[in-house]
Amino acid sequence: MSAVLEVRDLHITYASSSGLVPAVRGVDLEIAPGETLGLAGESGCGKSTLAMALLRLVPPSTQITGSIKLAGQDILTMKPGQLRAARWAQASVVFQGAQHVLNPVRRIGRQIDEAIEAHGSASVSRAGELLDLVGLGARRGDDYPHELSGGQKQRSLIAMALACDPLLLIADEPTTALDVMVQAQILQLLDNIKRERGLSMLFITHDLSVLSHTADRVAVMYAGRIIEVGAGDALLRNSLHPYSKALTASFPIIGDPSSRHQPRGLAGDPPDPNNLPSGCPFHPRCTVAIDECQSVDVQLRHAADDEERSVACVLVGKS
Amino acid sequence: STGASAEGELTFAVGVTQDIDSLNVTVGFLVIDYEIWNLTLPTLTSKAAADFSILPSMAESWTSSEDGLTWTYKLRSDMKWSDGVPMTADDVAYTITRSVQDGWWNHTTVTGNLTATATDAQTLVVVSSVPDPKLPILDVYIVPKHIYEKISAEELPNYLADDNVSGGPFQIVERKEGEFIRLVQNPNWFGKKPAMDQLIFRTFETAEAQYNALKAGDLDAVDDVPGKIFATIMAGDEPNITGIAGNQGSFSELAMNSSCPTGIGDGHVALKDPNVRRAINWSLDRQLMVDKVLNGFGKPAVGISASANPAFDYQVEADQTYSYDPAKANALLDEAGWIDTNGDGVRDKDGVELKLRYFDRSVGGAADTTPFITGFLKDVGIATDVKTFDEDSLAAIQSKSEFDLYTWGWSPYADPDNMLSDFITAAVPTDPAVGGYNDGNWCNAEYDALYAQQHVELDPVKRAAQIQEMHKIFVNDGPYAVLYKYDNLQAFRSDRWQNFERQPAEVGPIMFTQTSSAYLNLEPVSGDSGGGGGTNTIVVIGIALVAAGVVFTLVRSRRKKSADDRA
Amino acid sequence: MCAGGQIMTATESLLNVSNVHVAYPARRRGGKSARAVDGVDLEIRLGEIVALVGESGCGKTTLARAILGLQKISEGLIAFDGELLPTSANGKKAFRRRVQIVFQDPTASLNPRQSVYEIVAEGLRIHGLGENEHHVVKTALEQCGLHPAERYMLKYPHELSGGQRQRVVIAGAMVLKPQLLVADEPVSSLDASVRGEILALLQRLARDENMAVLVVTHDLGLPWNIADRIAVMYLGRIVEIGTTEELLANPKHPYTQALLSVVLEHLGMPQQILVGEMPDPTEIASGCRFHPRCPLVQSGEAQRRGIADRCTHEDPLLQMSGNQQSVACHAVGV
Amino acid sequence: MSNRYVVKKIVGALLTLFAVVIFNFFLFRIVDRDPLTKYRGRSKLSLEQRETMIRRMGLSGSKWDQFVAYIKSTLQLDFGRSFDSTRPVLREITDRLPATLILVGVSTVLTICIGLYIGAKAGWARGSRFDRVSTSTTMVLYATPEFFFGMLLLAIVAGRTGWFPTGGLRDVGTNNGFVASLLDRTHHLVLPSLTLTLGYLGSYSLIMRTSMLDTLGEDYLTTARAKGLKESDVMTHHAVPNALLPSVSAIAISFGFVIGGAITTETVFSYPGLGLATADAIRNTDLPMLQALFLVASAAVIFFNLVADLTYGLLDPRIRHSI
Amino acid sequence: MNDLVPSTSPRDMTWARRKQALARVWRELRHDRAGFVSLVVLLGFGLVALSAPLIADRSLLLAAAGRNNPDLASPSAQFLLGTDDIGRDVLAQLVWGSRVSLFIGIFATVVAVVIGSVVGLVAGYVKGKVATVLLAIDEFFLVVPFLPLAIVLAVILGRSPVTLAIVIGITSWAGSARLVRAQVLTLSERAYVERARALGAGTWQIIFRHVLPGVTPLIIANATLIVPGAILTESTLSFLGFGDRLSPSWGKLLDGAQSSGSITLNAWWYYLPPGLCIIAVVLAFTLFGRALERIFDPRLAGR
Ligand SMILES: Nc1ncnc2c1ncn2[C@@H]1O[C@H](COP(=O)(O)OP(=O)(O)OP(=O)(O)O)[C@@H](O)[C@H]1O
Ligand SMILES: Nc1ncnc2c1ncn2[C@@H]1O[C@H](COP(=O)(O)OP(=O)(O)OP(=O)(O)O)[C@@H](O)[C@H]1O
Ligand SMILES: [Mg+2]
Ligand SMILES: [Mg+2]
Repeated sequence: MSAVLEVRDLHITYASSSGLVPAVRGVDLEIAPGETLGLAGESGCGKSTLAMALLRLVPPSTQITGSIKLAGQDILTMKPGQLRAARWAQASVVFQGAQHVLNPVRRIGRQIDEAIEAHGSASVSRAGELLDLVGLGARRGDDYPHELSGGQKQRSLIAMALACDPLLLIADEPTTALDVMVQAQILQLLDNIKRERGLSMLFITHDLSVLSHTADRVAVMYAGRIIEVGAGDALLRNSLHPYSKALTASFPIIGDPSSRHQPRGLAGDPPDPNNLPSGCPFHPRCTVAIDECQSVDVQLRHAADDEERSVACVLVGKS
Repeated sequence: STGASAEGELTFAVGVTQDIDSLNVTVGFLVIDYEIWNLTLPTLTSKAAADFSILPSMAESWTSSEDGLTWTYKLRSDMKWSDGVPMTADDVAYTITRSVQDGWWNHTTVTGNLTATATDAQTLVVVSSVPDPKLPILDVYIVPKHIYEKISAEELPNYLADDNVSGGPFQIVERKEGEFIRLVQNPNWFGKKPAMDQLIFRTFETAEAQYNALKAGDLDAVDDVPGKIFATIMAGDEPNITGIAGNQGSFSELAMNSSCPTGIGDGHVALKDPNVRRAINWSLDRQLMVDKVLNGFGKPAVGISASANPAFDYQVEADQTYSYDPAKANALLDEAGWIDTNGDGVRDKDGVELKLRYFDRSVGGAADTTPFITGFLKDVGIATDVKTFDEDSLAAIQSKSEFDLYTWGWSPYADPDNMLSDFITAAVPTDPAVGGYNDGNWCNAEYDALYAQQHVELDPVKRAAQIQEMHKIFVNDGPYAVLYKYDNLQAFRSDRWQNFERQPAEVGPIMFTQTSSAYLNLEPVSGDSGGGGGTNTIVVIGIALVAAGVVFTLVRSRRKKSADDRA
Repeated sequence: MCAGGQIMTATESLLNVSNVHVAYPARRRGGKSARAVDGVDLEIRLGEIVALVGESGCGKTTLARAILGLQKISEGLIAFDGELLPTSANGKKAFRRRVQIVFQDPTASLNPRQSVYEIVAEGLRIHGLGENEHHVVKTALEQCGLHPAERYMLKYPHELSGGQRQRVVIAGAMVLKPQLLVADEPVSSLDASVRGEILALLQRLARDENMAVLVVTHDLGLPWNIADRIAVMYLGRIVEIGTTEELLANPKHPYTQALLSVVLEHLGMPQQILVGEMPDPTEIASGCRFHPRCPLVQSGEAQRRGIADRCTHEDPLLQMSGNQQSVACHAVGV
Repeated sequence: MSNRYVVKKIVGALLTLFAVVIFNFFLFRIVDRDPLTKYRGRSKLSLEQRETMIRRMGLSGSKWDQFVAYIKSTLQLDFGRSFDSTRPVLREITDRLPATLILVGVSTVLTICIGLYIGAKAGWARGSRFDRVSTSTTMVLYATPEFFFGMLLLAIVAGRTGWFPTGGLRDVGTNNGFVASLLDRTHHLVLPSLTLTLGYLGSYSLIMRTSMLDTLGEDYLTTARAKGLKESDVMTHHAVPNALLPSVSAIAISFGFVIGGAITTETVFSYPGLGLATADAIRNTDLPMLQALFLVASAAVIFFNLVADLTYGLLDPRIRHSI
Repeated sequence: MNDLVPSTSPRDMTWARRKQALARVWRELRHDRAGFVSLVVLLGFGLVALSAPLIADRSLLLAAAGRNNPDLASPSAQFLLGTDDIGRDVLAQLVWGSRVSLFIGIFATVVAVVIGSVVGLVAGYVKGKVATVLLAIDEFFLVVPFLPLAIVLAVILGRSPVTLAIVIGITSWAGSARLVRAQVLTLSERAYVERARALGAGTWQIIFRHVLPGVTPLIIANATLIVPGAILTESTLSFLGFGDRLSPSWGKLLDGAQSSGSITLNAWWYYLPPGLCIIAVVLAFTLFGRALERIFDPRLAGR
């Protein structure tokens, strides 16, 4: 079966008042049917930009090059009408911060049905059914967003995302603003739905611990690039790129004596996309950097000992 | 258009810039009120438009007793009020008696010293306590007894006079406050029938809007044309419009607080000195103000007009008394001891600056003279502190005599007595709650004596001489700097109406006069069919259609646009 | 228990919170007041790091603010160094030299119009400690890992990264050399990579300056990293408290167990996802406040143990259970 | 919308109105003016007569007595008699109210409809040609005093072409039937209402544009687009309803300015409504009239604000359902 | 940025910051076309107003100045904008009128902003009864129709330019009080204010160090937006006859033009220039104020 999503050499550059911001700088991705890809990285590394670009939802002035094939069709070359048809039907999004993502003056049910109507089908409301599915109860369709709690809003967003039976679910930090317990509820819900419907999912987060049981594969992003990608568990347990290492280390394993009274993290600041360092963008913060790192901008390449694993690091290639 | 209404009724529409304040003859006092009363209330006798000489009206004839104190009037027998109630000597007697009892403002100057009895329906006997030159004209409006006797003295000031009972050539049929008043012919009117069936006075906020309505043909005549525009009419720029600059004695003055010893107030010490007042009179360039403020429609004056009839004016030309002579003003001020000792451009004396509180009337004829006057005064070293007030606030200040200078103006009646009475000592305000008409806060025993004499002088020649003498005292002592007599600028559609009667002859206006007889003599120009309202309606409909079209197109184009999408 | 080489010598207590209640008045007339903190007892000793853990809305921030005197308490006592919190303006001011707070969001905590120098010096100026200001500010900044201090002093908050901002906030608190630092979720708005650095800083400062730290968090990994003791808070009440090792290894309260389970699945604990949303402090259940969500009650376990009735009617007290561990649960010890 | 919200708003409006009433009382007692000047015979009145009249005007007794009397009569809608016409003020006002209601009503409806439409469109298509043209036009409209519009219209449209009357409410002579008189009144209404509309169109459309721009960055618009909605649907179903909310109160507040605009507009066009009455009352310092007119104007604005608050409550479910 | 400034006194730093802030404002203004153009226009008007005595002698305003001139003469070499209804140079009046109009506009704004800021600050910072009362007063002034209120006050207070400015100021502060209060409320919710309180700062220290600096830009931008309203009000009141007859403002000129019939007489040089000046200045102030708003509040960028 061919990939649900196939992204090739994607570059996304924002035109902002302070100049061009290269937010995504050459990303390749694919997601197989039924697969969940976890995308992790620090704030500002371009995760949301990438997600938004998948449905061409970035501001009109943004330059996008490369290709994004969703179910075989290139999103970037579609006409407006085609694009509208592809949105939500091929791929839908569960956004972060349901607070602002729902229109405060429209009923939840309307907002769900609206998506279905936009795609021509269904004169009968399916909102109730979908809300039931996510455990909210059909009656909540008559509520306005402010009448729901954070977790409930997130559930209704999931219901909305399922409205047109998409192939791919893009979840952009769907649990970040939520409390631990609610977060666990939502993750469980997403997991069930994905499994029941055989959905593919792109799961974006900055919290690696969330990915440990959600993602089949994990990609780690840094400064607009993917710097490591591989099978979920393996990557989290044994990351190869120094950045991924630092990232995984900063989530302590409780009970693990090596991290007791030993908080670990990464020195230095995240890079400024306007002013990226030369060579490997991570080298100023890298504890194991060698001279070469300042000049060589390594591309993603297969790691020697794990064929599913690709890493963009000079050292990893060498070892 | 109102030139002719659809039913072929002949309408005469007049534009006015003043709204009626009250139709109640015991309360109202605006010129427009008088105009309506002239048209709806009868008088015992009438006055010739040309020279104000006496004419019969309700009374057909009158005779006087030897001593001139008793007058017997013979009234017409065919008179009826518009509601059909007979109009008799009883109405007249009632009006005179009641007006004295209740102290009706518009009546008592004439009736105050009279007692009247109706010996029968057609005979009226009037007895005066003193010889009275205002008889036999007896110039007051007669009210319908059957209406007024139902209203108590207490209620009367609030009575709106909306009974519409008329004893004049017209009767009121409709009134919209601030908009218009509509009158139609009174079928029971005993005098000459007017040519028009209805008479409309429409109120405009600005003289200009009103003039434009005349030009557009919505009006037949207007009172109060802006001076600049009037000049173009007089220059013949408007073939269908004729302008009449009529003068009936209205004048504007700068009042000075002369601080009469029997009065109250806090007038500036300098103004107690007649020489300072004279100096102020000399400092004014009256001709410039006539040219600039009145656009030449008026003439400089130094004395008041005692009457609408110029025969009662001070018969001395302006340049023989006060002309524009700043040097003379300066000399007088120097002489009076007001000298600019500290070099600040303002004269002073004993540490008191010659700086005068100047109260400026916010509306009315004198409005635009203030910038001129203050300039002239500055030129002779008199500073002013100008505050602008509306008439009523100004009247309150005047009642307290707490001013130095202020601007005001008057329009006299036909008989000079009323105007002259304002300057006697008894008219000086002594209680702010009551006030008084002597707004120069001025008194002069000689003037008082002469006033008393003319008040009872029956010989017109002698009386005229006494009045001249009063003028002389008043002008010489100068509580007023009279500025000018201004013309009433009126215009009418000469393509529609003709035979306008001026009052007084040659110099006077045609409307808003002492008797308003002009309306009775007006004649339509034959063949006139009025202005065209039809075209306007077509324009409206056209515009509505265009607007609808625009909206439709907008909506359409919006629909189309929204079909396209943002990429 | 000694872990990571730290020796718990000082047992002298610095802060004593006993039976503290904070109720926010009802927002609407006729509504109920929110009992955000509802009878908390807590002791913090000199030089120790205590973590206050709990779900969102359970009253952690409210308690932290009450400790600082920024929030009026409606009942109970708070004593610092043996004395009740002062109420006079001067007393408060003096007290605030000794206790400082660091908030969750460093960006919001910094006035965008002040330079780093001014921000750090502000405490000194307020307390009239102007002498040698420059030196003190510099030392504080460098102590907090901003080397060389001169490079940062003239910057404005927007010119700094998130981690640097939080360091500036901490430096601003450290200039006053407080004995107690309250850190309200000091890393939750920061990137994962920066988190460790800030935590290490807090730990170092506590050790070097012998400063007690109360760190508020909803993340159980944090105390494992730095805290000596953990207090677990549920709906305005501390339901379990103990040393980090003891409590994390052997959580006794069902709520603690559930919390731990959702982050610790890889340790083989079955996930116990509590149903329902964030509890509401205006509607605190009778009996044990946790009973409506308690897995023991829901699974019938409580019934079996014969405590179900107590769970719904009797408010459990915090009772010693183990070495230094206290739990407020009827099921414990039964 | 809960009753509590409605009641709260109504009570608030009544309180404000009451404050105006009190304010009115004190304000107008400061003016030093003889209430009897209009009664020209005042100098001939006896002191007793004067006192009777002054008492009847509610101007006698201690300030407190005056205040009580004033409140009583105001509550009975008795505003005394006009110093100027001596007619009861209430009658003066009821006579002129319809003209102003029509003028302000027509203009307000036009201003709101056109203004909101332009503003919404311009804000939505920020930077487009429509936006540039309409925004610069509305800015100029905003900067122009409405009476200057009136003067220009008078000079150009009425004066030069004669297509429209230069003033008044209607032609008095025409009494020929309902349709003709309706047309006639409309004809007289065109320029004044155009003036008032143009005068306030600017601010309304700028307000709407601004709140439209505020919503542009909102995430729910991205959601709507992501769902595959047409741009026009995104605008009408998502952007506009949200942008309307802040506009409603801003518009209600600027309604006060429209009331002010009616004063100058009616003056320029001699349109005999309450605005013209205000101008006249100013000229004559007709205090009872001014007092009542001020009260009426305030009441109108307060009422409009109340309506706006209630509309807001209807438009915004956050208010409709809570509180 | 300037990493290498070693040790500086706090005052130097404050200065440096102010200079930097000003420089930033200037830089952004330079790039904001509408804002920059309107600033130039405003400076132009300001210059004209200030140098009025150099452009036209004050005596040209005297009523008698038109003594030897034709009335309502159309523009010519001698009278660039013709003469008014009493023969005076319209240009001279326009130039001096700019003084009165700008003075009233700005002075009224100062009054409004001072009242508005104080009320807003107090109502925002102090809670309880005082705030309730202030808010009620604010609500009152916000709701009560502005022009009728101004008229009523003008009737009572009189007609000089100063009282007119005060009247306008008194009637237009309510909006800025709201704005300031809202800003103060959000500011005092900010964590940095709480931080200052935790550091031991008193109310006044917080107001002066944190709240006031935070609201100042807003106040400035808002003030710039009050000026046009004040100028419009001045012209309206003058047009209704409230102006001071002896100091010619633009509104007064329009009143003069209207009452002397210059519209009917097609004397456009009398009524157009003051009207256009009002539009230009109001527009410029509005655009400038909006530009300042954009600069001070980056969220509004792109308006
Ligand atoms: N509309 C925009 N215009 C200009 N720059 C933008 C825009 N949106 C985002 N950026 C920049 O692009 C970069 C990537 O942003 P993005 O939102 O994709 O990051 P992210 O990885 O999702 O971060 P986070 O975890 O904070 O959501 C950031 O540096 C951001 O500042
Ligand atoms: N000012 C306030 N007025 C009324 N209720 C409040 C107020 N502040 C907080 N609350 C309520 O008190 C409860 C406790 O709030 P608090 O901020 O202390 O929780 P928290 O544990 O810090 O939560 P979080 O993890 O979300 O910061 C919450 O339910 C909250 O809604
Ligand atoms: Mg993101
Ligand atoms: Mg908190």
